[in-house]
Amino acid sequence: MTREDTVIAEDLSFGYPGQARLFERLSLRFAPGTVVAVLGPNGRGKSSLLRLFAGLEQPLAGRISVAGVDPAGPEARDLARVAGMVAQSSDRHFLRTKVQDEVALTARNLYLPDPAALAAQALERLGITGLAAQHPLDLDAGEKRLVALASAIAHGPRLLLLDEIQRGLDRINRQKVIRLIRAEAAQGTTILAVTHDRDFAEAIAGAELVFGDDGIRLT
Amino acid sequence: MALNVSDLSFSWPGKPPLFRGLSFALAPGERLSILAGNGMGKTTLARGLAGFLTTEGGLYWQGEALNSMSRADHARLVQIVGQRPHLQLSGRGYSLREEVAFGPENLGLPVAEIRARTAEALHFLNLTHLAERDCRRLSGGETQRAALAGALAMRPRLLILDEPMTDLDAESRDALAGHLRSLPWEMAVIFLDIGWQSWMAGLVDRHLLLDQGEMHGPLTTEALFATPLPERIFLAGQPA
Amino acid sequence: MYRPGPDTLWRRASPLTRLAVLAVVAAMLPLWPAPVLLGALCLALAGAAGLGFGRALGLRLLVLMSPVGLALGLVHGFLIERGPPGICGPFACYPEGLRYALLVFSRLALLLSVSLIFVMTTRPSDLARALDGAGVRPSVSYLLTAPLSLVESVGQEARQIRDSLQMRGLSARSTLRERFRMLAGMVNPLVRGLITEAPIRAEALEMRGFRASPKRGLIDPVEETAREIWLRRGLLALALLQLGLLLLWR
Amino acid sequence: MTSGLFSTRNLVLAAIGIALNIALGQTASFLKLPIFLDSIGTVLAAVLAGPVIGGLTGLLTNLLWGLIQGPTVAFFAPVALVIGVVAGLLARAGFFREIWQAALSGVIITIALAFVAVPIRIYLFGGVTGSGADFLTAYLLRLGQDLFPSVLTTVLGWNIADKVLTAVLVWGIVRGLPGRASSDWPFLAHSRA
Repeated sequence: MTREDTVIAEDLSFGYPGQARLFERLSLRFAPGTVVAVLGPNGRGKSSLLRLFAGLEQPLAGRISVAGVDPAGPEARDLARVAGMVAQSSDRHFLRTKVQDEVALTARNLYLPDPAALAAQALERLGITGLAAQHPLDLDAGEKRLVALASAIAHGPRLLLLDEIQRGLDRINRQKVIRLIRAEAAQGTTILAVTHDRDFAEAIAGAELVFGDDGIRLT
Repeated sequence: MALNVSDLSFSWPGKPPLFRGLSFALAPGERLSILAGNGMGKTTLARGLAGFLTTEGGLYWQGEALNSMSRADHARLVQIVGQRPHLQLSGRGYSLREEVAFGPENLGLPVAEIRARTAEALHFLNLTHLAERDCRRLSGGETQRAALAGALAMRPRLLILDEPMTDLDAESRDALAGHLRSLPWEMAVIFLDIGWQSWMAGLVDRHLLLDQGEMHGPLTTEALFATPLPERIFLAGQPA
Repeated sequence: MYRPGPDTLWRRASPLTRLAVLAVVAAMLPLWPAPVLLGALCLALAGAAGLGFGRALGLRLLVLMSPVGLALGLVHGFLIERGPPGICGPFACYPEGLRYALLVFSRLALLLSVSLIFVMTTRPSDLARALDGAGVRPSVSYLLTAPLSLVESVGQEARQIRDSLQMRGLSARSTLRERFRMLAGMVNPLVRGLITEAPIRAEALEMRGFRASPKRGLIDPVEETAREIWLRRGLLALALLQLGLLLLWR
Repeated sequence: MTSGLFSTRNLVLAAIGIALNIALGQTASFLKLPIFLDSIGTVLAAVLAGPVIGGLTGLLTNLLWGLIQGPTVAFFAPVALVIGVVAGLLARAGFFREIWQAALSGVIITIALAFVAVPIRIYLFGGVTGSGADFLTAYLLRLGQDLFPSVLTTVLGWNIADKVLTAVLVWGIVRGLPGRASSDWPFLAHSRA
């Protein structure tokens, strides 16, 4: 596994059309296995940064590389191979009607060998194998979040993007998410997690990217 | 007693009871929290307590059975504010003012009363400056305050908050908590959540715990931190 | 489509009165010959100018009506036998057909212009409030306003679903098949989510007393003078009279 | 909760159906797809709550869309009403259980809507609409067909693909609804295999 940084951002600047720039000439590098908690008040661009790395927004300037792939590149499949995301709305928009199909979807779109096995492994790692045959919309809020997380890791991404993933989880599900994040990091996955829950940030992150009043600091 | 719940239970057809033997009483102005993990039936419990479900056992408001009231009386008595802000707007009003007025209008109140209640609710939640704003342009936090404003415009005597903060960012959460602290005191309020949260401090000091259908408590906040809890119940501030 | 403009009689009138005018115009169509209809069209255009969007209405009418006019002339003037054939330039044509095409064109242009005036001066919320004021059942005004705010959230949910599809390796490239796959891939989760949430939305409405009491109040009540109610009744009578004449003459 | 035909839940369903018709109709034209996709909400409401709610959804879609986008579509409101009512009747007869039945329903809906669309196009629009469909009508007339058959063929040809796709899409959506949907929407029992 090369020691080359998973995520490289150089002179990145971004702002929504017609609005003030959220950040200017931001440069960041994250090595494999790093877990970064992204903190700071609302509206400073925390989620936008994740969306830039996910190729869902175009930078105004600067360059991004995720495991060698430019997220703004034409092929969505290339980025999907190396990245996985759990957005705030992921546990409301399931694309399939069975949990096992939902979790295997990305692997199937990437034509990876045996997507069903990859899905079963992901469910096993989150301790929700029992939900495999259920309809995602019949699950409770905690189960839905865990299925969304399983769907984001089944295809073995190098970068995992999480947006307020701890929101609304009870103690057991919170523990499951924390253990999964630590296990992924141990396997070399880089994880960026936007959260406003300090306890959760301390439990998972080795580093903090703080969107403060005086700009963005990595501590 | 305002609200009297005795041995309340509910189960979906063909499913084990979601909760049973739930008993407590609530006087006007009293606050109570019911803490339960994911999948323990919080939202169903909220609808049950509001009288929306055919539950078994006693559910009385000042002696009158809650789930056999007329819809108009029901709407004047109890309001629920849920987790997802956008699902609670009627979509009937374009401006925030029309949205909040929707409830009082439905009660067929005189114009002056509708206007007074609407202005009061908007003012109470610091939304007056957004009164003419198109509802669809509000932020998540503003929408949640709008939902609470709509509920308060009905002048309920029982307010049930079902995970009101879960979808909010930290700033909106603090803003809403501030408003909850100055709720009209004669209203009984029930908070439903996945665990004790820091914004509850000073707001509610009587907690019931629901786990696997069984009810435990009531416990004070202090007792909550002292006694071992069902494993799903979450306490903010404790090491994760 | 709504266009603000100077305060005129038309804008002060209740949307229901404007609808009555529309009904009178609609009743004119089968009855009056082309010149009368075209005259009324000019009146409508003048009215639109007074309401502050004469040019916009004229432009819109041109865009909508020129292809229709062309097709009508072609189809009825040349392709359908109607009465004795004549010569129009190098081609054989049917003057009778051209006259019919003109009649259909003027009917459509008049109805479209007055409908456009109605649409450009009436917001759905105005119509809903007028209906509420007239004591129509709240379900009707609900179905006139709620869908438009739902269209917004449908659009937002669709964008979020498209993002998650893209994140999972499915993207809408140019090929038609690809766009179909993306669309089908989006419609299913989008609609399933909305349908599952419908009962929650319904309960939120009922909690706010929706249809709980017979009489519904309004924060901005609709003041209607008796004169306007009689004007509306007169207009509707005029529309019915024209339909009556139609039956008499045919 | 109110129950019965005009329960609040059915009204919300109609509102959702109208919103879907308008949103998807705008997306289809935005994505330049050769179909309208503006009656998925109508057929969905019909399959979940029956012909009356389905018809109401269709009718109000065109009236409301006419109010915000331009009145031409409002003149075809009766067509959308027929789509909803016929889809509801077909659903009640179990014609949305299997995929081939849904496709057949799409065809039947297209035929049914022609009974209303053709007279509107002939008497109000003189057989044309100023859109691409006119070329087909003109071509058929050129072949010596009369106006009525030409317009009928145009209407059928122009709608068949959209309505069959719509019916099949709705069948897929309904089949993918979670278990509790049958208790939320009793009428759905007609379409559950």
